Amino acid sequence: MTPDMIYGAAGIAVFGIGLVGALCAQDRLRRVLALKLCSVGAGFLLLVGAWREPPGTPDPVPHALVITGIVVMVSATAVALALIRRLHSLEAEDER
Amino acid sequence: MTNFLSLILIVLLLSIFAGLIRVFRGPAPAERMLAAQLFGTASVAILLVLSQVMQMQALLDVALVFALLGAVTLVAFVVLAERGAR
Amino acid sequence: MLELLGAGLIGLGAVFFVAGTVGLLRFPDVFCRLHALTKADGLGLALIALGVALQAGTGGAVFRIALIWGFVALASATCGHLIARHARQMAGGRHD
Amino acid sequence: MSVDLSPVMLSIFLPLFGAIVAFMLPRAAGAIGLATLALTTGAVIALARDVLINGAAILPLGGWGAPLGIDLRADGLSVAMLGLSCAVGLLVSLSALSSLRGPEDARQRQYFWPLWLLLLTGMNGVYLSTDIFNLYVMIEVIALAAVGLTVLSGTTAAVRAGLEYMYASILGALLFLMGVGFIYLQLGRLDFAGLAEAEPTGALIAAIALMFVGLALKTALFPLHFWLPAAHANASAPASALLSGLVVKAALYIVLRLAQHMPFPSETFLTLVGVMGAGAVIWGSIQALRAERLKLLVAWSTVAQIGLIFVAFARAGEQGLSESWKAAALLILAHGVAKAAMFLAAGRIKDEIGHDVIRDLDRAPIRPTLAQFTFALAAISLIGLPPSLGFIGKWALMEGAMAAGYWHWVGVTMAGTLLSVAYFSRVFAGFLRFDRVRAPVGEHQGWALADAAPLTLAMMAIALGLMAAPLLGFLEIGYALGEAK
Amino acid sequence: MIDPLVIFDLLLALGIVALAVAALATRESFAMIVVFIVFGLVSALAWVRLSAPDVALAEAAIGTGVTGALLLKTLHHLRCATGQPGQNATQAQISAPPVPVGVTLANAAFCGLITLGLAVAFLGAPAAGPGFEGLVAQAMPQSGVEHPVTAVLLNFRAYDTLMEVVVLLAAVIAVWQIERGLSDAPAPVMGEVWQGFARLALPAIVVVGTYLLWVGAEAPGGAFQGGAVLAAVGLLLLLTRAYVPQPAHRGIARGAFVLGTAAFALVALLVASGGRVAFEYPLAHAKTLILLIEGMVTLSIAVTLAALFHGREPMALKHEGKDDT
Repeated sequence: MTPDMIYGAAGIAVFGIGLVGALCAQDRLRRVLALKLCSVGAGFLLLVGAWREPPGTPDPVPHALVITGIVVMVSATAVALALIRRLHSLEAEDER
Repeated sequence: MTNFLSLILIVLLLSIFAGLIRVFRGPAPAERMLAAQLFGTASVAILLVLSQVMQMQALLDVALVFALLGAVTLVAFVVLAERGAR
Repeated sequence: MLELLGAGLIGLGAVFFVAGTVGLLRFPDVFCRLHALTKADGLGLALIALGVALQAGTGGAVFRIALIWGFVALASATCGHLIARHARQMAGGRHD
Repeated sequence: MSVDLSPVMLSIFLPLFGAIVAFMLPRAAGAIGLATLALTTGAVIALARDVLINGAAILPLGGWGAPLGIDLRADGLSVAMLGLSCAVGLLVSLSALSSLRGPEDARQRQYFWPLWLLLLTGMNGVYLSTDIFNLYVMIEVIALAAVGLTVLSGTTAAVRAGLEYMYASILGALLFLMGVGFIYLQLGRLDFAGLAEAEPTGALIAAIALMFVGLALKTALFPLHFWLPAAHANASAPASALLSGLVVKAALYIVLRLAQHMPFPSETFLTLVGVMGAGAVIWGSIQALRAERLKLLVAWSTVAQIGLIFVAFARAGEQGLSESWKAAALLILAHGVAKAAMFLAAGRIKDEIGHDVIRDLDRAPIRPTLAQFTFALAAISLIGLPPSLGFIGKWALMEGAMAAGYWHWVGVTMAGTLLSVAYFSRVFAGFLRFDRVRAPVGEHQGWALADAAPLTLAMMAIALGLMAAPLLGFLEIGYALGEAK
Repeated sequence: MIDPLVIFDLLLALGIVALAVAALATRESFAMIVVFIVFGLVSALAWVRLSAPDVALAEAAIGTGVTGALLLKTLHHLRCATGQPGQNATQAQISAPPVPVGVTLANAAFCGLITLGLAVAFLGAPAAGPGFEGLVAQAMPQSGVEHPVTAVLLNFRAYDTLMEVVVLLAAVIAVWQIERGLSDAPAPVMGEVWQGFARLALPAIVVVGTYLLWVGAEAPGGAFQGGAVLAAVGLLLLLTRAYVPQPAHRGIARGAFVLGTAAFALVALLVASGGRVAFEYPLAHAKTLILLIEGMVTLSIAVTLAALFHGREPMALKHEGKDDT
């Protein structure tokens, strides 16, 4: 039972949960959140790959990749949320 | 010593999870914000203890950022919930 | 010796956290909960910070821990105030 | 001290700087955009010359070299794709200048250029990259810029389609990222050369499957095509041309590269790809036959044509892509040029007539002759009639499939061809049976200039077929990884 | 006896999975966002356990803080724009009609299968397999910085990082393009306690952000984390309406958005002389150049994240009789 095994399993589970949410969620906001969960799952996988024994001597490259992934994901989230807001306003206008 | 600190970590983590019940029950946003405040403080505490357990001074910086962001998030909660209620 | 004292403080701090959480769960209304929580976890964090500072020893670490504690104390007081005001407004809004 | 600007760098950085300047100076965005496109095309031509003379070019960024650093690599195929994005991009830009000219388009004009130049940055980056994580970042650049272009018109339908597109894009990218994670887990490196040495293990098969599904989502392979028709049909004409002609090709190109470096794991997987492709050909064609609007028909035909390209992958056989990658590459190039021409022509027809309902095309009082001619030329290439580039691509596909004894894939290709004849004839019928009401002369003003770009593109789609032999020769330069120097 | 730290890891992992489920299963949207933020915090803790403090910093600041604020703002918008006050007024509007349970189940089963396959693949992969650490250790002396993650981000794989900043630029351009002229609710009343706190806290946050940027050369921290912390200041100012973006500030904002990308790309191109290729910093100036790039990028990230939160481009709005100061 090393941290990499434990968190690797958790990461894959989180990815799967996010996948379910991304496919099934009806609420637009919830779908964005589900996608964010997927990205955290992928982050876990990379970080687990970087884990080395003894603890505290990880491979730094995946760390950099995950940081990049986080920034990319926040950009995508921001655009998706802007689309949701805009669509909501447009739909409200159309109803009037 | 490490074992003792690890037990403390477990206790703190459990107190976060217990606080989640309040998030689900609500009823008002104010309660959920309170719970969020608990999470912020407790995770700072966890990081402080972890910095001892893992012998990583850098975690203090992480704790500092958690503390700052906890405050910012709470302000966002309050302001956006307030305006939303009008 | 310092190490043991630090451990004791950390343990005491954890007890306060537990107390705060119990208060959050068990107290009847939002203001009681607010009161219990902000007091208890503020104190809990202070004790843990002190304990960790005693164990850490180096000047830089102690300084940073003090900074963290100071910020959290100020922020939690302010946020507690904001939340309380928010709760009051909401309560008032319902009666109007 | 002179700065050493290699054309490899320039073809990525020129559009990047162009985007920055166009964003800073919105009033001059059009001129900046066009100048950037011209300069980038120049850089690509210089690069093509380089590759023709010296073979594949490698640029180890930062001097580290793979696997620690990132290498850029330009071979025949990458340069052909760069050429596609620049040539189509230049002509679409020209047409955008005329179609986004009105005062009510000021806002669209202001944002079209930076987004489009960032899109070009992303695509050119994809074509030169040899690192799978870098590819992930690049497809995200493409995705954000492409979504921005999709919703440029700002209508409810466009924004709704854009949101679906965004969801699909993010999910596709995340599946790809997960695949990157598995590759790192197994191999500990992320460059193409590392992939080539790999033995197929469970983690690698998972990685291939994840990346394939993610890219299939991005390139809208049936049944993951749900977002494409609405997104491409509701965007404004230049945006549709870029999305359909270029953007989906970037993901296709990555599939091609991955298949080159790590062959599809098994015959079952291969058959699955082929079945999905065949499904796309049939379903896309049926939907195109039923579409009521011209742009929607064109969008559905994209779904069908993408499927055909995947059929080309499927007949590759297990020993990697051997020869069939050339068929796929030719089809990608042909579709890119022809589909951009077709979307621009459809946009022109819509502008002139005022609607794009296929049933009412023949009742229009105005006859945008040149746009209709362009549409027909593009259709010739898409159907695959000789001597167009589409014909050469389809011929290469069928020839290979027949030689390998894959008669079912030949059947799918033939069926797709016949169906495309059927759905395009619906449009031709609309073009031919117009009642002969002549419009006032004034309404035709400016059509010649606006039609020039799509017409040139359509002619390119035909003419490239005549130059197929040198093109094929060029594609092969440096294709095999080893001979790069 | 089992190491209590392993129990902590197990609990944390279980908690993460449970929080992921809870975030998707929670009905009330506000609670969903709170759960998501807790999920982010707890995963950052897990990443600390995986000896990735840099990533934990980035996840806490960007992945949780900024994303959470964005989600909250969007929820707020969805609730306000329909004009119906109250907490749950627009739940029906936000969500579409429910799909048949069968479809959901089929989807879930499908995802379950995929996840199972991934888990099998994960277990089959070599634990602590090959990696870059040897190469990184070899190249560190030539990188110009002491912290490996910063060396990877700003030197070995600087091209990725440049493109990541380009993604942010694309996002802010797209967001400005998508959202237009939506009017805002009136400014919140924050009170004196807040004013006192803000006077102290905002400069403190700026100092911490700058510190993170600076310390990145030798310890966890760096441009992205520093930028995100600075963005928090922007978020607070925007939230409390201490700063309201004006149309006249658009030029400066544009400049700030592109500053990081432009500086990074220019440096990358200009170092390519005298036999060096792009991104190959001369060793003597490597640290200076990296810090220069990081500084510019930090500024850009801070402003861009704040702008992503604000959303629309500040335009000269036609005031429709609303108090919008």
